[in-house]
Amino acid sequence: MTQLPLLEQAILVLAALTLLASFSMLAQSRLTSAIHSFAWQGVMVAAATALVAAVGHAHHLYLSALLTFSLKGLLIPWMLHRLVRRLNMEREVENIAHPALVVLAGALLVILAYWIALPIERLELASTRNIIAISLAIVLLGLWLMIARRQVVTQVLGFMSMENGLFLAAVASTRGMPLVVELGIAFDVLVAAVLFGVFFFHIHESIESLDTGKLTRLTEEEPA
Amino acid sequence: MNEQVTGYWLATLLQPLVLLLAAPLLVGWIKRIKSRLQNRRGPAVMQPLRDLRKLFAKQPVVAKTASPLFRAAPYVVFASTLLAVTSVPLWSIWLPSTTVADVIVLVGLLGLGRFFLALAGMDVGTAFGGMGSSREMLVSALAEPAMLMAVFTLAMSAHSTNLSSIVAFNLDAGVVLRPSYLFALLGLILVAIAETGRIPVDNPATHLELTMIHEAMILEYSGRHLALMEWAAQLKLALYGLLIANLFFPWGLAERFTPLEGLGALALVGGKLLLLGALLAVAETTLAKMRLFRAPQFLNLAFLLTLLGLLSNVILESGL
Amino acid sequence: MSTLFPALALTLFTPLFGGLVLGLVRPMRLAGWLNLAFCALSFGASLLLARDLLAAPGGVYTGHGLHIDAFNLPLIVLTSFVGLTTAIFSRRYMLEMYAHGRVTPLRMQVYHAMFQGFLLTMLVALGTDNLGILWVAVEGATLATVLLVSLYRTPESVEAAWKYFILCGVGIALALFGTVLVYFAAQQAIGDPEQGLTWSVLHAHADGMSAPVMAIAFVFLLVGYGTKVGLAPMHFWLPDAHSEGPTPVSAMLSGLLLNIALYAVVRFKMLADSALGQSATPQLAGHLMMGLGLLSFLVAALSLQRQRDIKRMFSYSSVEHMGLATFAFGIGGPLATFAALLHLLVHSLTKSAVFVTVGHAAHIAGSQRIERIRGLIRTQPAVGWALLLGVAAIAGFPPFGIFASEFLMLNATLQSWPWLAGLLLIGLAIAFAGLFRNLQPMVYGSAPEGQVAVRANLWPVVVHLLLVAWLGLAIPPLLAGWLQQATRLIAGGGF
Amino acid sequence: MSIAPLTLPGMAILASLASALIALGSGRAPWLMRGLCLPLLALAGVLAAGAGVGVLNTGGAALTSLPLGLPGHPWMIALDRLSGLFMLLIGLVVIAVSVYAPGYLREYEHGEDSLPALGFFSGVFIAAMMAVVLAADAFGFMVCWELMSLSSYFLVAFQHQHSANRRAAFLYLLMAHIGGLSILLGYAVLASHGGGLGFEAMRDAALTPAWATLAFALAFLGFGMKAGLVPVHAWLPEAHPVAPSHISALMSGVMLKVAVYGFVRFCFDLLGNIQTSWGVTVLVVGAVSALLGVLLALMQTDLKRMLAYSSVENVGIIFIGLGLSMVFAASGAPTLAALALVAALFHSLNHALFKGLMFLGAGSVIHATHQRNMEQLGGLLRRMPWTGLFVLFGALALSSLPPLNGFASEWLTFQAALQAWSLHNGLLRSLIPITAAMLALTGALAAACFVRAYGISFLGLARGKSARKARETGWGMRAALGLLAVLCLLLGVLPTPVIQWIEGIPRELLGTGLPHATQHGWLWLTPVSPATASYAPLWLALGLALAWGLTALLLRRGAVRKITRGNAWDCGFGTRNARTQYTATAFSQPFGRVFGMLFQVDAGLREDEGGGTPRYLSQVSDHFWGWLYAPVARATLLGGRLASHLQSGHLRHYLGWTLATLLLLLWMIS
Repeated sequence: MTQLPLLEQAILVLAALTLLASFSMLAQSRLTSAIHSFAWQGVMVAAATALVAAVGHAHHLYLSALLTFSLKGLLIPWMLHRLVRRLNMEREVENIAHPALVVLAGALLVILAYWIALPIERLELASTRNIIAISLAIVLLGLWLMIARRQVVTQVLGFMSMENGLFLAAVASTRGMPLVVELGIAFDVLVAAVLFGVFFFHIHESIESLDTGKLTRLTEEEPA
Repeated sequence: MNEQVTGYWLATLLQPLVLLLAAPLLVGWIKRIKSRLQNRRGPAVMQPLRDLRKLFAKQPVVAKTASPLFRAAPYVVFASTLLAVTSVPLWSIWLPSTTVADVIVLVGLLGLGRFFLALAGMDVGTAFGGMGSSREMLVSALAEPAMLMAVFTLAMSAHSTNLSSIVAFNLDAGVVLRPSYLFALLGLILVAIAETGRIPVDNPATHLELTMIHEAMILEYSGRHLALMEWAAQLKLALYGLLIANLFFPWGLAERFTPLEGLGALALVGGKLLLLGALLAVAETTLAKMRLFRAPQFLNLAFLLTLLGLLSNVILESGL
Repeated sequence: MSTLFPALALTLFTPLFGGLVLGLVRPMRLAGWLNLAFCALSFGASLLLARDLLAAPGGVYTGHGLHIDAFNLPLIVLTSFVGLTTAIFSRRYMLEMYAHGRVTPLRMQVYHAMFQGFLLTMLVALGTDNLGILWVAVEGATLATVLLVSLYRTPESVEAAWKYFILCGVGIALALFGTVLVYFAAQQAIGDPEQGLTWSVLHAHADGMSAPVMAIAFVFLLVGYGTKVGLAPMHFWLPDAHSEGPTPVSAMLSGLLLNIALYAVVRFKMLADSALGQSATPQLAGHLMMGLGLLSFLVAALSLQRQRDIKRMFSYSSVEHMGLATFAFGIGGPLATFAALLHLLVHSLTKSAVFVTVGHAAHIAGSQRIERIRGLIRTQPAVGWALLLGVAAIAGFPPFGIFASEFLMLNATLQSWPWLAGLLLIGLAIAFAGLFRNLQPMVYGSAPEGQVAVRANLWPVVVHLLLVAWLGLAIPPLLAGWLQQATRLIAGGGF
Repeated sequence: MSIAPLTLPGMAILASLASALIALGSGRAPWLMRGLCLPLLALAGVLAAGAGVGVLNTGGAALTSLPLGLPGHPWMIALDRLSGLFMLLIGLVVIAVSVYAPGYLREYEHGEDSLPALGFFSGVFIAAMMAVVLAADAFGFMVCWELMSLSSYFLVAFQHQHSANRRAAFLYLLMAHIGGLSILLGYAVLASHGGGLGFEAMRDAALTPAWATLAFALAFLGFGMKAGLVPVHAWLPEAHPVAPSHISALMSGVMLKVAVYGFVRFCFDLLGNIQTSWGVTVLVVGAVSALLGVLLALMQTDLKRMLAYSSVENVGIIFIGLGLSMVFAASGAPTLAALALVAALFHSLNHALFKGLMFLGAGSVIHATHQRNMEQLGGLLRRMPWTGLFVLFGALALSSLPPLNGFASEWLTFQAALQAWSLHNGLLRSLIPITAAMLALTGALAAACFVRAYGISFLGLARGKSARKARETGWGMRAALGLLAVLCLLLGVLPTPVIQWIEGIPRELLGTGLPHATQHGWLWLTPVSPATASYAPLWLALGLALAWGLTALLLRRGAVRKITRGNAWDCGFGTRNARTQYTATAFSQPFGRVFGMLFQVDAGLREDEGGGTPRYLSQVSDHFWGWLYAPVARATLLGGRLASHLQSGHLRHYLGWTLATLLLLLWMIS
């Protein structure tokens, strides 16, 4: 039983790497590389899940690890890639207004997440629990990514990375949800991904781009 | 059924008849004094009575476009004024009629007469008539509250709106100097001048469109209708005289009505009225008619005075 | 246990089956009728369920991962009922839309399938005992309706659907985080991780769950599900989605989906309340709900003033009423809770009726823009009067039920938070002004040239309004009994 | 008779509801309206009046609960003297209206306005008013109250093709809604302290003075809004004129009184132990309303608008009475409080009668001339003698002249005010006379106002073509006017029996009636004591008749009885035609000059549309639009603009809001 702490540390490291991936998504201005870092995030979450499964001998977690890997690590990135290529936007570079500020705000969010999670930390529970803070940070970063970026693709990435954060939290803090729930969630994510795919085309054909900044038909501010 | 009560009823029934005669004479007397003051001989005191007789004998002419109301109005005006004068103690304090109509009703009766007078003015559809009615209603709208305030002052100190009780109260109180009464008296005098269409608010002597108010309304009347209107106006003058004389200076009114006391009281009241009339005549000769839109200020003064009277009554004299 | 479970199963599985079938049926007339039939079946089953549940001991049924009590039973019946009436309306309406070339046969297929799918997810969300499944169902409802909202494929509808999708997706994600935290907190309270999301179990042991975790969890859940309820300032998707989707969908969104989300919030509030019972802030959940509810109420009331699109306007009124209901649930206490429950019922009946009428009105005028809709009473008195009365009902005039619930709410508010009552008064007045200012020119006045009446089926409207009027004058004892029981369940005391 | 006391009123309500339902069918069969609905309404009126008279005679409250309402809070209805008086009031006017309506509605039968809507909402309106008066629990009261507002709103918006009517209707319903809500909150205060929505429970609610004052304020705002007190009166002159005239009669004559009923019920019955400050507030507001109302009425040229403003005036007079009563009650003079209350209630009844009469009369004028503008009328007395005669009675009563009923109630109010000397508080002693002065001024101005209205529209020469061709209305309409006119005269000449009925109400509410009011028999009215004041209107009327008759008789005997008809003399000016007459505007111009500071007059030469000859027109608007209403509206719209800025259309902003909310809440809880 000496390798347990080691494993747990490994989980922590993976969690940290997941967080890092979120940051890299935040900082990446090129779509394709952002998608890559998202793929990496998915892989790491899957790995973390597998580790937790190993630590807790929770066998259904292996299944969900597999699901995560195939969905978040392979399927969705591949779909996004394909879409980007179809809409030939590989070279698309989204110029962020103040990249430094965006990342800085992200860092603040992380601190905030830790601060919020403090009361949970104080529960004096096993070390894996403080992964909650990290995953919360990932969730917030995902949301922040959607706010900071205007590209539809990046928004999808943000959305999915939020899912990653949630998943990490679920797995690491509670040894995973009941299987039904896991499956349900996975199913929803899949459908969501498909829908995203559908919408890319609709949006693209309605505004000739994937810039959400142009999606402002429905407003109540009368044109000045 | 003692003779006391019969006396009261006698007084009540005789009073209007006496006043019907007295009112024209009072007007004649005022005219007389005025012309004297203006170094004219002037008409005889009896002249107004003669005029009335002549008018009654004349055949009335009514405009083609007049409605039935035009012919009914003189009777209503006359009747209401007559009723009004009946409910003011002339010579006896206790009148059954004062229990029928107290001071508020009195004002109401005058209002009724005025209402029909003004309507009659508008009936034929002449510009003069409408003008007169409009002005009359304006003047009265400002005068009536002032008058009510004045009598309320008396009513509040007598704790009654019954004219007999008020007179009795003042008689019992004897000579008390009340600021409220002073204000009320002044106010009432101003109101009386305005309401009876005397200078400086109106000028009974002219038919000039710029000046006339009362005359403008009865312009279309002739014959007996005109006579009734004139007579009502004279009664009204007498009525105000009576109010001033008998409410504020009630001395000499008969406590218990016997023919002798009655005649004595009548003499005294007559004296007061003649005096008042003389004063009015003096005032009218010295003052000048004022523009219509100064009349409101004149009446606001009256309203203010009476209101002061009322306030000083409730504030200063609540003890008395 | 009589036929209880079969009835329940029938209620839930009819839409599932129906969705699968309708996904395959191509001829749209048939599809319309089938849709109607499935809804009728589901509704009948729900009535059966109601009957049996009353017979069942304690009026509660738990099992097969489902949990039916007095709280969600009325909502289940309501959902299937409104589903039915909406289907009746949608059958002809969608054919008309097809005739106007706004939808292709394929999309009609999608529409009918998703119609059933939408109902399914809502019924599951109501019926399930598992908070995770609840989440899955609500997310599923979002996905189903996203397709429905973008049905017309106009740029506006796509944009609306996208915003709806993203906002609600994010919200739901936050809700999931909250759910995870609840699960996390539950694991200390109850050993068995399998039961960690079972509401009935959690409710039994809620007082053992750690207060701080539950507090944080509730915030996430409130923001998450609150987005779906349409609480300000997360309500922005709502007017877009309502105005761009097909009218039957708007009717069901406003009438049902918002209820479901609020239902979820209240379920979690019940947990949070008993978990926070001993903590420093026992009323925390309630106060948060009151705050957000009041905010959305006022924001919506103000937003009603300057609307140019009729469906947007009524979606704001939905926000307003949901805000009121949330506020009332937040106050807690029997009176307020009873009022809130009643409000949920009458609002969804009234609002769906209004949207059905609005559909006809917009059809008559050939536009949703308010300044294009004129003189309805002259053109088609039935529609005009229906709209007029429906809006009167929404604005809270008797004899319609919303008056009753608002009456109780104001009483409850004045009892516990007197100074907020004034705020409610102002808000209600402003909301009323907004509604009627825009309504009057639409129904009154002379009709524009060449405006003609359309084939309208107003029976759903009539039925709904009559029901609402009935509820407003006298709540039938049966329903009153349910609501009382639900009130006792939520507020721990009878009204 | 052995029927339960609540049977009659219940049947009355059912009858009017039935008429409402039947009216729905009158679209296809217009005869239903004349043949069935209106007779049913008349029946309802008779039943209501009967119920009222019954309970006023016998007294005693009957209470039952209906199978309606909220769980655990059934609807209660009760009939005591207060309700009885108002049932009587409603009944009388409803009878007159339903006799009047058949003739009046004839021209609607073929118009494009829907007769069913009119009939349906009239029935609901009347039923709701009766139900409000009967309701004995907050929920039932509020339901009926709001139903009353809603149904009357539909009646105001009945001829909705004119945008002015729509605007009026909107303003009306908005203010009615606000008022209703604040009444609701007032009840909520009582309910939360009394434990229960029933009036029984509310009566013994123990409130702290602060709560009681809050409840009073809410109720005063709400009921005052409905009654049309200044400054929340703005809806009244807009809404009342635009409804069909018989509905205007109901709204002005009856609905305002229902508001008065609500106020009395709330403050005197439910709230109890009245505070002086309330009384003073009511007194001042009432006085201001009376004065401003009559002045604005004096400035109007639209017949019905003028009447609507005069309703503001009379409601003001009623509330002066109520205020006096509250002041006296608060300073421990129950008898005087009873006197003032009786005066107020009596005036409510009277106003219902003569305002109903006047609005119906205006309706007849409009029916005959299709003209509401006085400047186009004139000389109608000769063309419509009966209508003219009856309306003259109404005008006399409204100008509170003896011997009509308006004078009687105002006389009582004066009597109450004149007892101010008995108060100990010097401030009140001086305040009350001032209000009395304002009341006097109001009365005089009212006389001016109605001289103008009657003189311009019924006397003189016809100013417009339509007025020249006017013809007398049918018997039904005349009969309705006659009925009300006779009632006005009757109540004016024999007020004593009615006073005897009414004085039972203060005995129920304040615990003391008017012991001396009628001790001198049915002839003499001696409110406080015979020594203080007495009034024998019958004698007065007889005296007037006698004086008139005698004079006429004597003159008949006189030399010339024949009257020759000739041209008007007019100081010898020859050219006299309709255009040279004094106009309504000219008549009121000096008043506008004297009282100009109380409202805005913008007068001047205007090109009338079509660019014809310029005319001198003057519009009058009261200050409160600028002071109160416009700012509120502006603020609301500003708020709306701000709210619409939220909906910017940028998805990122929306997400930003979500994140911000989340973080804010998280920060708040930790």
